[in-house]
Amino acid sequence: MIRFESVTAIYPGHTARALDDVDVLVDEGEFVFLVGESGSGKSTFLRLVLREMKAARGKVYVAGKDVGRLRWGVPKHRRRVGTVFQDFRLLPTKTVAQNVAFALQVIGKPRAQIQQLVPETLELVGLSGMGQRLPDELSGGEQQRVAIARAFVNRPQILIADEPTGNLDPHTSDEIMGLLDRINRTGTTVLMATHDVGVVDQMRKRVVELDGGRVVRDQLRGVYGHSY
Amino acid sequence: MIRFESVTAIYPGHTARALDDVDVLVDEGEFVFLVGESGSGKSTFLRLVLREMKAARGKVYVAGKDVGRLRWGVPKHRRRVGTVFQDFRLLPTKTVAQNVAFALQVIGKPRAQIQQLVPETLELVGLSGMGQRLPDELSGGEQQRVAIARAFVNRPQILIADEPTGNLDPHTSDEIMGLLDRINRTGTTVLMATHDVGVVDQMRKRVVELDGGRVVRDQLRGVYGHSY
Amino acid sequence: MHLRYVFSETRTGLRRNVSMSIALIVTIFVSLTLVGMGLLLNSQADKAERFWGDKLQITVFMCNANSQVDTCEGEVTAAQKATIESTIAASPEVDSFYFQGKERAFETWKEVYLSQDSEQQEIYSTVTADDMQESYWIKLKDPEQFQGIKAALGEEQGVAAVRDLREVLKPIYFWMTAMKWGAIAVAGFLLIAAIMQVGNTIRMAAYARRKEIGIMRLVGASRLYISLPFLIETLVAATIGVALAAAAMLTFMYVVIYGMLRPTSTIVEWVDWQDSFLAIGGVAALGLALTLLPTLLMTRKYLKV
Amino acid sequence: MHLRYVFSETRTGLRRNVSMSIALIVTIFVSLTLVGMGLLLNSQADKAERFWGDKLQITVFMCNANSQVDTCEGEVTAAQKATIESTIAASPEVDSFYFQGKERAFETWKEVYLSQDSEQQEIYSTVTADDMQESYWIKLKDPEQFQGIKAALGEEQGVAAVRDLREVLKPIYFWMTAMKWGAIAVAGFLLIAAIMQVGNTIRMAAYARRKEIGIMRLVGASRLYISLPFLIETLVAATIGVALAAAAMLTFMYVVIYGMLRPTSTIVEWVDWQDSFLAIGGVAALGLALTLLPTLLMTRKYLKV
Ligand SMILES: Nc1ncnc2c1ncn2[C@@H]1O[C@H](COP(=O)(O)OP(=O)(O)OP(=O)(O)O)[C@@H](O)[C@H]1O
Ligand SMILES: Nc1ncnc2c1ncn2[C@@H]1O[C@H](COP(=O)(O)OP(=O)(O)OP(=O)(O)O)[C@@H](O)[C@H]1O
Ligand SMILES: [Mg+2]
Ligand SMILES: [Mg+2]
Repeated sequence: MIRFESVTAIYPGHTARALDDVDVLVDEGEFVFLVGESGSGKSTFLRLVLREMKAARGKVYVAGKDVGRLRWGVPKHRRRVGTVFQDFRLLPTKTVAQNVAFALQVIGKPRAQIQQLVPETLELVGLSGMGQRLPDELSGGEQQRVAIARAFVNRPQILIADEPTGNLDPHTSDEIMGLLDRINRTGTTVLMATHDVGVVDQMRKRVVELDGGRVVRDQLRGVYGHSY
Repeated sequence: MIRFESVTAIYPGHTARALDDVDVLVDEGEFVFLVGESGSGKSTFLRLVLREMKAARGKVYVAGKDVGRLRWGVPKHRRRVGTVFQDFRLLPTKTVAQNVAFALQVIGKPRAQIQQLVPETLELVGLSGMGQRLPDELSGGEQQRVAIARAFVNRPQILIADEPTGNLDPHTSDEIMGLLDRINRTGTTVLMATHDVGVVDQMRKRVVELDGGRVVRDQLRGVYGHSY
Repeated sequence: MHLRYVFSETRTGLRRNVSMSIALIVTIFVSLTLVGMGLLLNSQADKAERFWGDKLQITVFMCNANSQVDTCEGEVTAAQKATIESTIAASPEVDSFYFQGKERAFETWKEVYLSQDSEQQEIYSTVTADDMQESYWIKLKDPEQFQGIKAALGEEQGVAAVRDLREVLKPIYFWMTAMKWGAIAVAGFLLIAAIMQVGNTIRMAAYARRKEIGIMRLVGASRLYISLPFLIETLVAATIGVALAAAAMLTFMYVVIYGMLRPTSTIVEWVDWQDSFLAIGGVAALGLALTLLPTLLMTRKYLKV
Repeated sequence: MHLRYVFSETRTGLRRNVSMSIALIVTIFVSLTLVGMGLLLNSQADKAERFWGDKLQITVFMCNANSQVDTCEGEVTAAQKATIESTIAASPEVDSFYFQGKERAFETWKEVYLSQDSEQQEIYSTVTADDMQESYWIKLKDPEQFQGIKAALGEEQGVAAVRDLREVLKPIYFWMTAMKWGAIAVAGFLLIAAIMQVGNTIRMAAYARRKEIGIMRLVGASRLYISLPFLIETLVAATIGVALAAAAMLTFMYVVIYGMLRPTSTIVEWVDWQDSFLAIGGVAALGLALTLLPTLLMTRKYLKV
């Protein structure tokens, strides 16, 4: 599903390598944690998958496509990848249902399909009945559920999450992880960057650890790190 | 040093109470954790101290002054309070030393004093020799040190930190907490909002827990919560 | 595509940036109006040139009893007239010519100098047909080739003066040209300002909508879909600006040209509705081009996918 | 206060928003130039009024041999003139008056109609002093009170015409006033655009510097310190705009008024350097006021402490 072939990433105007000769293969339906210190390259890894940036060297394949070669196909590629961030990124003037529907409208889905998918997805993430609320009437955990619903409403093959529990307290984090797990069980590949020890240790999923842009550990059913 | 007298806070255009009849007294030199779920009102509490917003009811005293009454005195009040955020908020085009010096320049400190205070403070936070680097040449932990240096360079009486370890991995978080502890030992009152269980449990400082805008626990040498 | 969304976004965009939009519309409006006035003045100059150019370009005035130039000794004689006429007929520069008697000259004089004001008629009531001069009106083959005939006739006995109409009209052309270029220069400055404002409007709109745009990019909205509201926003501004400019020009045509100049002053052919429509067309094309081009450039710059 | 910081911030601000600044400067420049031209036209109209108003306002033309109006029967007689003069002297509306003979009238006629073009001199060389009319030039106590004397003289025998100079000058005043208000209307539109652009410039600058501003507020920089770069930024733009407008007006004065109009045309008093300095002063005051006010408003709005 995702294949990195000796990928090196450098931010424009910089010389340091944000990723340095990374080889990773993620199969369809896997649940992978990306861990590592701040600045180790986790977000960069996800940006490459999303084609927000291009690899300086090496190739990134997503769903069989060399994303570095995409140009006009970038939007279409992104429709296959759902994304969730630490800061939710909801539109504060739209209701929960409108926020989720927005993701379908702007890619031109017909109205009928939107009216079916949105409530369905809100129920899946445990927000049925909250469709008419505004984001700031929700708790952080509920807001993150909306963000997940928006990422998942188009049924992407891959779900990317960059520290989705970074702003949440431990209890809420657990609930969100349960939700991501459920989404993973539908067959969606989940790739999550985090440095939340509790979350990683509890889930016991595959762990890829980065350090200074290099993969230093790739462990099935891993924990956060040795020292903790 | 900080006194909340039955403080209620409501965001403009909203009816829900972000803080609801809160009474808290923080003495000079104390180290206080504000904990609680997302949306419980931690950031609102800090905003009131910083006079970023006004209490709807009740009074907030900081260093003996009723901050709700301040108008033209707001800038002067803020010079007594240093602030650190989760996202560092450094100026990317300025070097580390310039970022710290900026905080002194804009309040009109004389050049000589700046040239003395900046290196002194950088050494205090453990960044001596890194003054000429740009923020994105630093790790997250180092960036947070810069932010702390900026907050502390004017030797404020109070240091406010809103989830300062939220973007940091556990090891780096520990280092930052050590630094805040050291600053606290110089006599500076430290008020820190967090939901980082590890940090709170390890420090064993006073813990004020908020829930739905109310104080539900105020414990000396406390831990994060009962359930964890 | 959800056009409803696009239009509602455009509407919110225009409303949100209302001060920006008004500034943009006003600048487009004023600059285009000035360009349009420049075009009208251009048409007017062409028309005047054609009007006077269709008339005869050189007029040879005969001496009358009062003439006091060297070549005159009282009223021109029949023999002198015959010589003059043969000189004109023999010149290779002359295309055609005709003779104008004193009565006709007096008619023209009255038309030009007396038509406007009834009081002036009384003032000049002292002038009679006999004070007028007989004249030959000559049409040249090439209006620029007048030196030979002018020189030849100037020395002829019985010729009081040779008038080249172009000389007389020079100051009029000068002022028309000056005003035209003045209007176009001012318009040029404002057009630069307008182009930059288009860029700024888009930058500001992109900033105001940065959250939406970020999410659109994230979920895979197409480039066109993201930039369409911006395009339409500036297009609407440009259209309003063009419409205002057109209205201003038509008002000018109706009030000044048709209401005041055409009825009273007939010594020149004035611009008509057709000229103004042409000018408006040019202005519309310019307005749209000058807003669409920076819009396309700016959306590429600020809305990278 | 670290003025170095303030100035370097201003400079970066102007450079960062270069397109915004240029648009703003151009709009200020053009609108102020138009306002300045309106003020100059106003001075010109005042001057003309004073020039012609200082002259005598009513002219009574006597009959000459060619006069064909009812009240004339050949050249005016001495008795008629005496009656006319006593009518004038008796009128309560008249301040003073004098008599003008035929020779003096001919001088004036030549000055007005013949000065421009040597060829025209030849054309009108048929006119002699004897074709002129004798006249009384009357200065009124109140220029508006002319009905009584005009009516009284109009029926007097030997009077060919009574000319009220105000009537003759009406179209000239009309065009001057029209151009003045046209310039001021266009300038008004552009000034609105300029004010809005000032607001937008500040909004954009506040956005571009939002991180700095956030930190400044956080560490307790004073309101003044935070808004000073914005103030100076628009002040610099306004100053450049005013300077350009002043340069444009002075160029106009030098090239058009002093270079072309003053030397050639002496039938009216033209605006002088002093008038242009006054206009420039007004324009400068307007320009500064119209940028400072929105700046103060906008910094209050976008830079809340
Ligand atoms: N926009 C950027 N411009 C320049 N350099 C960047 C940028 N973003 C990240 N970097 C650099 O790239 C490297 C990897 O950063 P990245 O954001 O991928 O780390 P991360 O593992 O996500 O860290 P964190 O846990 O703090 O989010 C770091 O050295 C960082 O300084
Ligand atoms: N800018 C805002 N406008 C309106 N409501 C707000 C705003 N910021 C916070 N709130 C509301 O005020 C309440 C308290 O929010 P606050 O940010 O203080 O919580 P918090 O404890 O800091 O949460 P978190 O851990 O997510 O940062 C919440 O209900 C929130 O929805
Ligand atoms: Mg990251
Ligand atoms: Mg908070």
